[in-house]
Amino acid sequence: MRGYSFRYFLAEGFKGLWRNGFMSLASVAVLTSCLIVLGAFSTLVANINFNLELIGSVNQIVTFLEPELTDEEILAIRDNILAMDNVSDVKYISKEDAYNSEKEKYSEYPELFAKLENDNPYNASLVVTYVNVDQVPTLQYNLNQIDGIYKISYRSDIAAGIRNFKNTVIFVSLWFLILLLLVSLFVIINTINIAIFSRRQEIGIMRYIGATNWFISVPFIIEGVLIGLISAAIAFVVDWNVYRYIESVIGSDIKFIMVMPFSQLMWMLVGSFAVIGFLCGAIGSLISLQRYMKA
Amino acid sequence: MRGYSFRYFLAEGFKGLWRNGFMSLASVAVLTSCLIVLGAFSTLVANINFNLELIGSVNQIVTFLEPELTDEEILAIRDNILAMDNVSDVKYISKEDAYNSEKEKYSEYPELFAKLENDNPYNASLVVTYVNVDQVPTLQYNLNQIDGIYKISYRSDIAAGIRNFKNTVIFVSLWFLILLLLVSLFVIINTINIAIFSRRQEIGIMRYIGATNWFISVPFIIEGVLIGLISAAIAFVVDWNVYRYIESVIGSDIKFIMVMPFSQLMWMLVGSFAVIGFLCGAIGSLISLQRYMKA
Amino acid sequence: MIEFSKVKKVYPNGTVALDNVSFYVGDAEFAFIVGASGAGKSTIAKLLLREEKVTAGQLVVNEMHLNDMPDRVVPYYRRQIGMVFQDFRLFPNKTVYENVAFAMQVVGEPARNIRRRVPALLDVVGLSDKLKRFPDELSGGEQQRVALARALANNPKVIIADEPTGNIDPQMSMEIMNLLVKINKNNNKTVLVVTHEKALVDYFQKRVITLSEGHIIGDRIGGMFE
Amino acid sequence: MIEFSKVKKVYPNGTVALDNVSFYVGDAEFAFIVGASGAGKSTIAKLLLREEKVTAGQLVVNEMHLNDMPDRVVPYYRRQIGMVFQDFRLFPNKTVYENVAFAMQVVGEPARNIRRRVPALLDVVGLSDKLKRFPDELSGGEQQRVALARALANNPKVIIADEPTGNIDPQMSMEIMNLLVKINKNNNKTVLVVTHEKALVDYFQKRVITLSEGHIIGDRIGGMFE
Ligand SMILES: Nc1ncnc2c1ncn2[C@@H]1O[C@H](COP(=O)(O)OP(=O)(O)OP(=O)(O)O)[C@@H](O)[C@H]1O
Ligand SMILES: Nc1ncnc2c1ncn2[C@@H]1O[C@H](COP(=O)(O)OP(=O)(O)OP(=O)(O)O)[C@@H](O)[C@H]1O
Ligand SMILES: [Mg+2]
Ligand SMILES: [Mg+2]
Repeated sequence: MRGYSFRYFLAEGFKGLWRNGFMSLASVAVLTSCLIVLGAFSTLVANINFNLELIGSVNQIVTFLEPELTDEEILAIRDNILAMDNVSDVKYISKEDAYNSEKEKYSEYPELFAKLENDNPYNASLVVTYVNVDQVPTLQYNLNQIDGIYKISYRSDIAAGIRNFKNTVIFVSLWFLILLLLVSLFVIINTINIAIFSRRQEIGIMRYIGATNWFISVPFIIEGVLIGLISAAIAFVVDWNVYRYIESVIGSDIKFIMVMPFSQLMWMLVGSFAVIGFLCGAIGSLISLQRYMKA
Repeated sequence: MRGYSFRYFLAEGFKGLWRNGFMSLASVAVLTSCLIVLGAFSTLVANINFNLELIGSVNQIVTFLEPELTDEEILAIRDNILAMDNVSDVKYISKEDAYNSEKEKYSEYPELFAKLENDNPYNASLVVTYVNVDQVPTLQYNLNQIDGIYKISYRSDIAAGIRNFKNTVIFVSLWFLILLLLVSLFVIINTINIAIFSRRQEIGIMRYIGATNWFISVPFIIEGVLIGLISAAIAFVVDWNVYRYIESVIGSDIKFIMVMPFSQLMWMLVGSFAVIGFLCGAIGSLISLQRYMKA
Repeated sequence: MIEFSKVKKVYPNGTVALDNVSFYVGDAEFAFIVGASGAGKSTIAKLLLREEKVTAGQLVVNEMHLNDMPDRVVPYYRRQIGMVFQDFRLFPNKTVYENVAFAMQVVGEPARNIRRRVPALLDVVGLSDKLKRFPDELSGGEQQRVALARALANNPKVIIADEPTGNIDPQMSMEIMNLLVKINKNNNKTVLVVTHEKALVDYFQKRVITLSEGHIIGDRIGGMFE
Repeated sequence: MIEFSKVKKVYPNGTVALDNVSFYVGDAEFAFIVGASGAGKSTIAKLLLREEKVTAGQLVVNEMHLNDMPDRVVPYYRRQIGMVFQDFRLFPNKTVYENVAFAMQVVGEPARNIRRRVPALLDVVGLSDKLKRFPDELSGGEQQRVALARALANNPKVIIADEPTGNIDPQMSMEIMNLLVKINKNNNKTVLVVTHEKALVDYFQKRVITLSEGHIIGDRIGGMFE
């Protein structure tokens, strides 16, 4: 083959984009819309997970210590626990701390605590903060092995409830994200399909004057890729600005929600938009062209 | 005008649908996809709200009673509270009940409760279950007015947290639903726009042989409506079956989530699908046709 | 009655397709329009259908001034004109029968009349065995004849045929031209035929309007192709 | 070299467009194909381009059997044929220049050659002032001439022109036909011209193959239109 140049194909791709203005616009509009929704939903899911992580990190196990332990022994146990897997923090609560905090909680019954003042029935405890709720049984077992700990208290019902809640939220949102992704891909490829369908005559003429399939296809695919990348860029800018706006609103109004900084999501968004835009454009064109590629 | 009949237009609409097979299919595919996502998400939102209502309904206010009240007086107070707005239930907890439940909770300190056995420091209380969290301040005020109640305890921080959480979830999901709806409408109308664009020559010829704008438009609009209704029907069947499947999975696996019975959502779905399908088809066609309707 | 007075037509890209064109064709008159490729013949047809608007000058058809005709009147005006387009303009999604029937449906003709007239018309142009075909299943000449049948469907007062025999063999061309002449004579219709077929023009000895580069350079009754 | 042996063509809807058609056109030969509308002339052209496949019989062009030609060879085969389609088939989204240039880009012609040859070709068909126009900004005859220029672009071994003068005035028609005759003589190309213009056929006194209802009913060298 003599003069086939990439420059020629690129020029043809751009020309096609420009001359089929309406169709290109329509395709970009659909692709952009789908990407905006996908981006919005995936940043939402990311934020939900982020906030759920925060909920998860308050989970704790309380270990009650034998009353006769010395300060050094307690410190040793503390170091021992800290060295375990899945433990992020260990906090010491002395007999007096425990008594005071209970007394505060039950301020309705001052007479009760007055009686106990000189005969503190509470035990010192170590509050163990764990990382991963799934590995709590192992941790419980390990804690039980330690001498000097006579009892561990773990509200496994609450923990299970939180875990169930988190799992359900993640499950539902991921499935919905997948549904959204599939539908978007379908809609996008369908749109490109329509755009190419509307040019089937053009493709037919090309074939009749002796153009090979790849020679016909390459400009269409480049056109598709351009549409994909343009859409990705627009969708990114839109999602970015919307995110920043929401961030500023939530940051000032709703105190108990943490919004992930956009910088943490940016590369995920840029990357997935670019990939989806590129692949949808290319693969959509390729699939749609197949039908017109019999000799 | 002599022989314009609705039958003619209906027949033309059906013919157009059939003869433009590819475009009709593509339009139905896009519309159906969008409706499926919309339906899935709105049933999801409905279920989230439903489950949040359930969370809301465990909120309670504890009112502590003066120790010297007789049983009749307590009953009178109880009836008094039950008659108030925003109260769904009032439960009586006697001194003994309170002591036993506390004793159980602090089974680590048996010696403590042994000492208290004959000198129960707890008070009897009435646990008031309210309906609407937003009207709790009024309820608190009213409860405070009652003679015989010496203290009311309301964890307003937790209640506020739950309320905030509910509001945020509803806020986010409604906004996302709106985004989804807008994008779907845009994509659907865009698709119909493309479908009609691909037939602009046909429209041009009609105009050149003296067809009036409405004569040209009516069959296209009927075609659009048919596409809308077909899509609505398909999307409904898909969402219905997926819902039933998820219902059966969640019903057996995840105990702490309530799935709304489909019958409660069905008419909302049928109605909104039919309306969206119909309007998108009709309005989409109408808008798209405008452009080709200069004489 | 068709009257061009000093008509000028400039296309958006700047091409001057017609310049200072004036001529008058009376009711029930028959005229050929001839001229080289690109002379402006189809432009005249497009102006008459109000597919295009004149840039300057006056164009009056049947007492109607096309220049300031309101858009909503245009469809009703177009129904008075039967047009054979140079590029046929058949509906690709309608059968031969439906293509012709549609023109009658447009004017609200009762279904009964349509069922009677369409097959008769298609018989005249020799296509009675191809009623159910779609345009892309027809030969070039067959498509052209469907276009002619459609133009005649509503008994229009004015018939404009742009190269109606461009894809048709000499014998059938003669038949078609005879048909148009007959319609002109017997039914008192105004007929304008754009053609480049010298033989036909010379044979019929009708009025011949000759265009060249957007100007009228000849207008002779009983004329010959020049 | 073109050889039809007992070729039959039945379209999917059952129309028998050609039946038992056999003829041979040698290298560097010139032939007219004439016949009534719907006789099967365009079908012959479509078979030669392998736009359609024969239903029965053999079709051989330049030693290649079209019946069992693999799909991937077809584009390369088509490049040897310069086709003027009856309905032009120009790219609506390409300018006149690009329409012709595209045919050369397809075969990988260097840009330099394209820039030289395309304007020259368009000059030959009298369109050198309309290079930047899109097809819908051209008159019917102008479109037809673009189609001709494109068919000639790659110096094909075989030129098939389906009604190349259907929309063109007599003088320009004569020029075009002279051009085809010249290409046939000087460059030793095989040329097939489908036409219904009796005057041209009679004037050139070339071989005339006459079709009627899918059959060959005449094949005479130095023939006249019948
Ligand atoms: N839509 C358009 N935009 C720009 N220029 C046009 C347009 N249509 C026609 N022209 C130009 O106007 C001139 C007259 O065109 P017209 O179609 O009237 O010619 P014609 O006499 O019908 O020719 P032919 O016999 O080839 O059909 C030509 O030079 C043509 O290139
Ligand atoms: N795609 C098709 N499907 C079905 N029938 C067809 C198709 N194309 C052509 N025909 C039929 O085949 C016959 C021959 O058609 P063809 O186009 O070869 O005629 P032609 O000789 O070129 O006529 P013309 O001079 O009118 O162009 C005609 O009867 C036509 O109706
Ligand atoms: Mg013309
Ligand atoms: Mg033909």
